[in-house]
Amino acid sequence: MSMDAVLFWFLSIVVIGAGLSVVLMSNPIYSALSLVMTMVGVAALFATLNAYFLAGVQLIVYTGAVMVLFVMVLMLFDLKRELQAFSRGKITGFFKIAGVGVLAGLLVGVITFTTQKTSLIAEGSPLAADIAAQAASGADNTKILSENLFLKNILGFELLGVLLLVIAIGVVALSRSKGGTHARD
Amino acid sequence: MLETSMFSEIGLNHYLVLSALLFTIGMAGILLRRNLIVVLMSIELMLNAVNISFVAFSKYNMNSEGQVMVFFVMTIAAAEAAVGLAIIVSIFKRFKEVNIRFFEHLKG
Amino acid sequence: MDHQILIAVLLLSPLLGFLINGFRFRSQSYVIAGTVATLAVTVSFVCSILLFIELLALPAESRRITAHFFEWINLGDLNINAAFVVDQISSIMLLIITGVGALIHLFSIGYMHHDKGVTKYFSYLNFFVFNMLILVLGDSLVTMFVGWEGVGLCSYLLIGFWFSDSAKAAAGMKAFITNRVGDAAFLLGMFILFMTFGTLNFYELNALAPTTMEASWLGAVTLATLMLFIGATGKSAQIPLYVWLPDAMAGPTPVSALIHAATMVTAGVYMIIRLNPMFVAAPNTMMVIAIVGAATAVMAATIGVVQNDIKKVLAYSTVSQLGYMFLAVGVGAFGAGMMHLMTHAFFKALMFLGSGSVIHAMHEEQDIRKMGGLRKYLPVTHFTFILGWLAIIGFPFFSGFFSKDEILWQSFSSPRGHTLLWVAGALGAVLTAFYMTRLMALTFWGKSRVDKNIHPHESPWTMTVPLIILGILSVISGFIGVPHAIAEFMGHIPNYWQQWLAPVIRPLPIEELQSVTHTLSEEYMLMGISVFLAMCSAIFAYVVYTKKKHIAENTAQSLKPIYNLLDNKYYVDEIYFGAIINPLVKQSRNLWYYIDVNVIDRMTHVASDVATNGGKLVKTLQNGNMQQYAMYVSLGLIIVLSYVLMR
Amino acid sequence: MSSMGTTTFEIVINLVKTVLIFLMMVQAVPILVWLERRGSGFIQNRFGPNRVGPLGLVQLLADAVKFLNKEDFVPDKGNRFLFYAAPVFALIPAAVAFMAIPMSTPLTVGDSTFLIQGYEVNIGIVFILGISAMAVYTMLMAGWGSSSKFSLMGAMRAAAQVISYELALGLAIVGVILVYGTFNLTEMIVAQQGPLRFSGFGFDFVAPTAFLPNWGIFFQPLGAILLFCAAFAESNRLPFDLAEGEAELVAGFHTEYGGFKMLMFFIGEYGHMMIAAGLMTTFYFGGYGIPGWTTQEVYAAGLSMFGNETAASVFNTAIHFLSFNIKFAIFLWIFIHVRWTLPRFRYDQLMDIGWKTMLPWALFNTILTATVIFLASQYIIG
Repeated sequence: MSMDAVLFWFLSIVVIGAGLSVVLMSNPIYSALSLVMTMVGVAALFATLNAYFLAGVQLIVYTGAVMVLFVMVLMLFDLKRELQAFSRGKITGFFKIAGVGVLAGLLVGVITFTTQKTSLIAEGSPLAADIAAQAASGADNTKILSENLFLKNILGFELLGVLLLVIAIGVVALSRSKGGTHARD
Repeated sequence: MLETSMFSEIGLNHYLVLSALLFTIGMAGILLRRNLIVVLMSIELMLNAVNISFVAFSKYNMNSEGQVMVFFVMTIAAAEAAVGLAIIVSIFKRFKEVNIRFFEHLKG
Repeated sequence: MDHQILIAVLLLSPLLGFLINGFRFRSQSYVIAGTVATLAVTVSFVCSILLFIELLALPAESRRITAHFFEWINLGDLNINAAFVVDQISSIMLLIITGVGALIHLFSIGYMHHDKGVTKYFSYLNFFVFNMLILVLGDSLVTMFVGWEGVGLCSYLLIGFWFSDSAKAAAGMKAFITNRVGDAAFLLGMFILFMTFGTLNFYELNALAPTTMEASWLGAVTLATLMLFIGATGKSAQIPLYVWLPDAMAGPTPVSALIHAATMVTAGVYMIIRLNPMFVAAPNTMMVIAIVGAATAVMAATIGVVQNDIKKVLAYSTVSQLGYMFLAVGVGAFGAGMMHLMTHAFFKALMFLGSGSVIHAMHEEQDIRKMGGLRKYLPVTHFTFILGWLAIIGFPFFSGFFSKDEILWQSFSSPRGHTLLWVAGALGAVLTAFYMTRLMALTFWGKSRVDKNIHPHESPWTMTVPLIILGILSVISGFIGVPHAIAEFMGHIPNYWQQWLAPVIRPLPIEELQSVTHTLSEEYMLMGISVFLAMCSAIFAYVVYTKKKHIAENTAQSLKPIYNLLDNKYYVDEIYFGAIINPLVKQSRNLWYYIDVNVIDRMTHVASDVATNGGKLVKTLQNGNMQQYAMYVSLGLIIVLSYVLMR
Repeated sequence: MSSMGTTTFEIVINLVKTVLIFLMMVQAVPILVWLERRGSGFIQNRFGPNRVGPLGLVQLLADAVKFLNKEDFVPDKGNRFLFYAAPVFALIPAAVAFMAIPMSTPLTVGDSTFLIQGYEVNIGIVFILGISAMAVYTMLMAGWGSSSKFSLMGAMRAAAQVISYELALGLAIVGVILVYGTFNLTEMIVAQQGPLRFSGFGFDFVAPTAFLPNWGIFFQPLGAILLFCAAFAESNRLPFDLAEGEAELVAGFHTEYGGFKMLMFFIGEYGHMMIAAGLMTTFYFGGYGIPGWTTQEVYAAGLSMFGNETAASVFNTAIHFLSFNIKFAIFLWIFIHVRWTLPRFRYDQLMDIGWKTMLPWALFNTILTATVIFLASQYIIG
């Protein structure tokens, strides 16, 4: 087993385990902390895929900002362990769990099945050699990413900026209103 | 019979399957949990799962579009979390609880 | 690069003025608004002069400055650039638009200072200048059409500037809708030209214009030029689409001067001169243009005789003078048409501004029956108005004399002219002399009939200075294009005008020119006749309306039917209403009732009922439980994935 | 992960090195605490600890023993797991981030090359930012786990403060990234070697004296000030120690902590201080570089002195390690000096400074830097 494989299996166990505990923990605080764990794991997975910059951004944006927000809100609400963490209804519950199971099976099946039939890149093509070379070198592709982002997808990037501005204003407006349209006091 | 190469050689499929499993875990969270914040967190989980597959495709197709997409997804996820949490805070102010059943007031 | 910047400044300076005033449109400071707007147009005027000087420096054949800014439309064969051209024709228009425009902006400062929407007014005015410049400078029909529509919009906005008065708002709408009819034809003409020649660029079109004359009425060139001409009748107020222009006098008087006398209404003439090789190739169209022009000239003049509103008289006079221009281009005298365009811009702008000064002095009174004897109250206005009057009635050696005489002579002598056209033109000149003298007599001369409560006063310098400048121009501007008959005994003054325009005007075919011969003596004779008749008519009008008013009243009484016909403007509006608009409205109403209500609405109602009932059915699915929604989504995903796997 | 080496020798050395750097960071804390106490005594015209050992140096050892022997206290209603986990997690981000800072030139022994840093990360800055962003969780975990109003309030304040100032910090760093065109800390340090040199707009100005180094502070003065201020807030030190208010209030998120767990929080906090000092050194003051001599020149001098490549490399590394540590110590001293000089901000003032003063200035700095760099590369004057 190569180093990469060890790393992958370790990280996938961490990620899946943490992901499961997000869903299964009855205390939301633990869920949130597990989600942080998942995200750190995903960042590490990005690093194994040579996306170092994205790994850093994942750390800064998700664990550094988004999840802090979640944790702070949870702590402000002072929620304790929930007595009824999962939704009621035995039949629907069964269907939901069954549905999710089937979905997981189908997804895995489709992935393994279809990509076995048609490989994404033809074996022995120059591109495949390139990929092998790049994967071996572990070269940093931040520069390529930035060129793509700022030249090809500049419009999307700018629009995201606008979106963030709108969101910032909207969130301030939302959280300042006392209970919105349902205000009692 | 299991081939050992499945464990020792990591390819695109491994990442995709991992992504799919994480995605379904997030899906289960949305379907089953009653706490709104946990539901929101499950959505983040699903977005992360999708991000994994984007980056994996990006690596194995030698195409940086996937990473750009991840960048966009992250931004939108941050925005979505902000708005979602603001709504949840509003709901908490009103009901002193963040149960998903309070959204049933929005039925048609 | 140099030219490009110059042309960019020329174009953008009014736009900047529009934006500045447009963003602070609530302001009531007429000084700031007026200064900004006037400065903007003055900058453009300076640029125009610089460009004109640069053109002068170029050799006569290549006098053309092009500024290509960017590619605007590129669809298959259609390639339209945002490119602007200054050449012999457009440079003259530039000078007129920006020069007269600047003067009128200056005048407006004094005229509009009491108005609450003064900033808005100036922003519209600047926007108009910007659009007019695009119209004039555009290097293709499409670019021109942008300006064409833009000036139409500004015209609408400014006619209905005092929109709280519903009659004035209606006048604006009338102008807009009438122009729409012409614009539709203009577009059709554009399409035909593009189908035939595959380009809409003026220079390419002119180069491609056939040199053989097209005899058929249904040839592509004839049809296209006819359509373009209909477009021109809309913008330039010719029969049958002239009805909007008299109503357009509802706008502020400087607007009438700028848009409805000096610049916008001449756009049709300008367009025809721009495309002159194309029109030359279609003799039938030329004939139509000449006849329509002559008929308009006479008809508008007859209506003008009986009008009592000072601005209405000038409006009909404008329609009549535009008729002269079309008469000129119709007989192939493009240079003469252009010349008259320019002189008319000067003296008609002068007279409109003068009338504005009068109206300002009379506190918004426009009825000339309630004026009279204003000479002593408004000396400057009176004096400058006299200059304009002399110019328009064609008093010898005033600007209008040269241009009008040239047109009359060409309408007689040109191979495409006719004696009847000359007769119509001369009749128009006589009538013009009559009603303009009547206007002068009733307004300035004779006994004062002014209301006791009104104390007329001379206008401020911002209003008189433009009057003086335009007065001077009305007197001298004719000398740049002295017809050769007059030049003969004035010491062989060269005809600068014809020399300037010669490279861009396509002469009539040589065989046509050789088919007619005229002598100089004929020209003298005709000139003498028309001038003599016009002077007689002027003197007659002077006598009638200052000394012997009973003659006018008696004549009106004895010729009651004709007087009523004229007073009601030949019932053209009524005919249009009866023959076109009312039936259209009635049929539309029928269509609405039978087709729309019973068929189309019913269809939509059925559709909406289906949607409503279906929605009620599906409503139960939307029970507000988010997790069930998510369940539906995952079910859908399962189905799709199963399909993928089974495939 | 190839940075861990290929041969057994390299792997062992690298592992030992990593542990050593971690220990160095942890061991610097007692010295810093001693320095802080002696320094404050010096500033306030008193002695400070001077009884145990020479100059009171052994005082800290005594303190450590005291901490270890304290009662292991857990609040009654607290969350046991989070309460214990928080101090442990406090150490991790600080240590991990600190290890990414290069402290000297690589050491070459035979065929093997050892970096004098925990590991080299290509996206150094982003990595450090990302890792130190995780420090917020320790505060939140501690505050929440204590199940005490004061702790929770302190944690919230601290977290809000850290998040707010992270923006200004990140934006200040963007200017640095623009100037050097890289994320890699080592490449930045290499770029700061040699005499001061401005090039662009068609000019190429080189400082007449080699002692005026090509340091980032000359290119990013505003960025340096902003980063330094934000670093104070990030490490919750005076004048930004609102969360703790240790001079007159209860001590923020670690109110309920005592003994060794408390000490671990302190180590984490000093770790942040060290990261800030290390980043300041690396970004703006040439890292381990010595003004006037490039690394090659020092190496050549070592070679002529010892005549042995390994010895020269060791000499080179040692000299530069010293250089780094001198700069590093100066910044740490500034941290300490500021703490005993400036009073504390009010909470609203703190937020105002973060959002309304530092963020706009950082944005301005970023835009200005980007504009100047673009213009300098596009246009030639004269």
